[in-house]
Amino acid sequence: MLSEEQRNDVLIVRVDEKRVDASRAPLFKDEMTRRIEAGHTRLVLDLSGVEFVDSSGLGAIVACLKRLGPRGDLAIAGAKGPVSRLFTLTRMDKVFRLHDTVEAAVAQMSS
Amino acid sequence: MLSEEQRNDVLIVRVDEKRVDASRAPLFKDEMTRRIEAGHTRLVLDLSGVEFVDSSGLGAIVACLKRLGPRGDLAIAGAKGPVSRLFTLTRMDKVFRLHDTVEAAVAQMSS
Amino acid sequence: MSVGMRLHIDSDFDKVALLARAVRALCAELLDAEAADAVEISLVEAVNNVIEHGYEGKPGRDVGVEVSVHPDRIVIEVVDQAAPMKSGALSEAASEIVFDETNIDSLPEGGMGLALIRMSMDEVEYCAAPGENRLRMVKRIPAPAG
Amino acid sequence: MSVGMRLHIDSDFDKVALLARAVRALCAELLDAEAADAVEISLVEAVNNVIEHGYEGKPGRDVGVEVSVHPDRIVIEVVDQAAPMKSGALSEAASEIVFDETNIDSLPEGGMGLALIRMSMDEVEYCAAPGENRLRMVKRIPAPAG
Ligand SMILES: Nc1ncnc2c1ncn2[C@@H]1O[C@H](COP(=O)(O)OP(=O)(O)O)[C@@H](O)[C@H]1O
Ligand SMILES: Nc1ncnc2c1ncn2[C@@H]1O[C@H](COP(=O)(O)OP(=O)(O)O)[C@@H](O)[C@H]1O
Repeated sequence: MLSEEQRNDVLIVRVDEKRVDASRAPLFKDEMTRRIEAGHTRLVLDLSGVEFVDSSGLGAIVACLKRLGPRGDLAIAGAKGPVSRLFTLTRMDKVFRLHDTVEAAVAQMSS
Repeated sequence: MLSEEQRNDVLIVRVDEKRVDASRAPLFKDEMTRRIEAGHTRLVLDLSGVEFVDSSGLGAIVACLKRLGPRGDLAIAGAKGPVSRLFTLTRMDKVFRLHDTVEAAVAQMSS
Repeated sequence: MSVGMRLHIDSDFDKVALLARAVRALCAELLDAEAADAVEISLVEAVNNVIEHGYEGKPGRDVGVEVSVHPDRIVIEVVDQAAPMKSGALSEAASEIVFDETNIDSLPEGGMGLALIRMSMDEVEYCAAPGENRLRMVKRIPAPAG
Repeated sequence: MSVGMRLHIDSDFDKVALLARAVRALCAELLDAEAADAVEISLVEAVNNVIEHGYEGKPGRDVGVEVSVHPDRIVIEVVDQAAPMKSGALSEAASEIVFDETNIDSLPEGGMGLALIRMSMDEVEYCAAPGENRLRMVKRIPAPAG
């Protein structure tokens, strides 16, 4: 469900599913956790291919942020209409930086 | 459900419903019959706003043709994807002339 | 592996469009527009038949539609508790619509529903069990190109 | 005048997306994208809750969704036959999601579903009757401009 690309010290993780809902959130969390445990600390989560996230998907993203700990960094790129609205509605846009593009997220993270 | 416009001796009847199905076919037939009985003999049926017709809608169109009788003329304009496919599938494209636009239908009828 | 859902309406022609829209949405990602059109017309004709012939136009009776999505096909079953269609009606229905197009008075105004279903779907099967009839229609999902 | 239909799935998270797609299709012509999103997230959260909490994740149980379309509103009712939600849970659920964003460890990983529903719908009401629970959610259809 995920594909990845390393750019310098930033790992870009792209979600290849249209929906990150209760049926997918556990697998998403496992696959993200595996990457975090492998030592990646700066991640951009590319949600540009995702059309829908529910509270369990959002909860899994929050779990990843906690797992990363204080020295880690997790930015969101490409969240569209309903996905970006979920971040706003839950006030998680105060916690995660939302970027329109992966490039913008990587640039901000590298600076 | 219908709106109309007279151009010379041709009456253009536009269907203002997205679906002409079993719930709408009786009313459609009544409203068309009223116009035919009022003396209109050359009609263009504009289906460009219609997204779906079922066999009862098609049957109502055939009923109008019969009602018009041998001296009448009924052409179809603007039938889109599924609507034009229904005419083909039922071979009713051999009975009705299908035109892309109202203008083409009127031009052909006037010539 | 398949996933499925059931949809129900009362026997009311005004509600058939809701079924059609919902089922079409379930097909949208799996079928191209032409195949989705084929499913939609078949569903509508089958449900119309149940309301008109099965329930003889009486309101307040249940019409069920079971949709199951398999990797290679979509199966649509229309389920009713009406008197069954007379046996053989489906197989006797023409699989093509034939008429003399030069004789306007002979053109069909009805009787095209079952033929449309047979022309539009890949498999069609009717089972009348005591208390429940089931018209099963299958549309194959084309394998992805390449 | 209203028209309505019922949709059913088994208590299986894999099937919730089918419900969502079908219900969204029913809303598509009546609501703008933002309002349709609001209905979709509310429906999904409500159905997830029934599967996770009501049926405790057990498969093979029925989750029903009744959709009725009125001129001025869409009513979505999620119906289950599980043990009911404890009384007051809905009204006690925050109607806003509150946390200290500077304290990462305190961020919620769950418990946002009911709040999302309350924020997204115009009316929300829960009725637990013997044998059947019903979460009723209403979204108003804006009057056409002009
Ligand atoms: N669900 C049904 N229950 C009983 N009879 C049916 C049913 N569906 C079809 N029939 C019979 O088969 C005939 C042909 O149906 P169809 O091809 O759909 O055309 P139409 O409905 O326009 O008559 C109907 O006239 C009816 O006698
Ligand atoms: N359908 C239900 N049946 C039983 N309990 C429920 C139901 N829906 C919600 N609850 C209870 O309300 C709590 C809050 O639900 P919610 O806000 O959706 O968050 P979450 O599901 O993530 O816990 C749940 O943890 C559960 O205890």
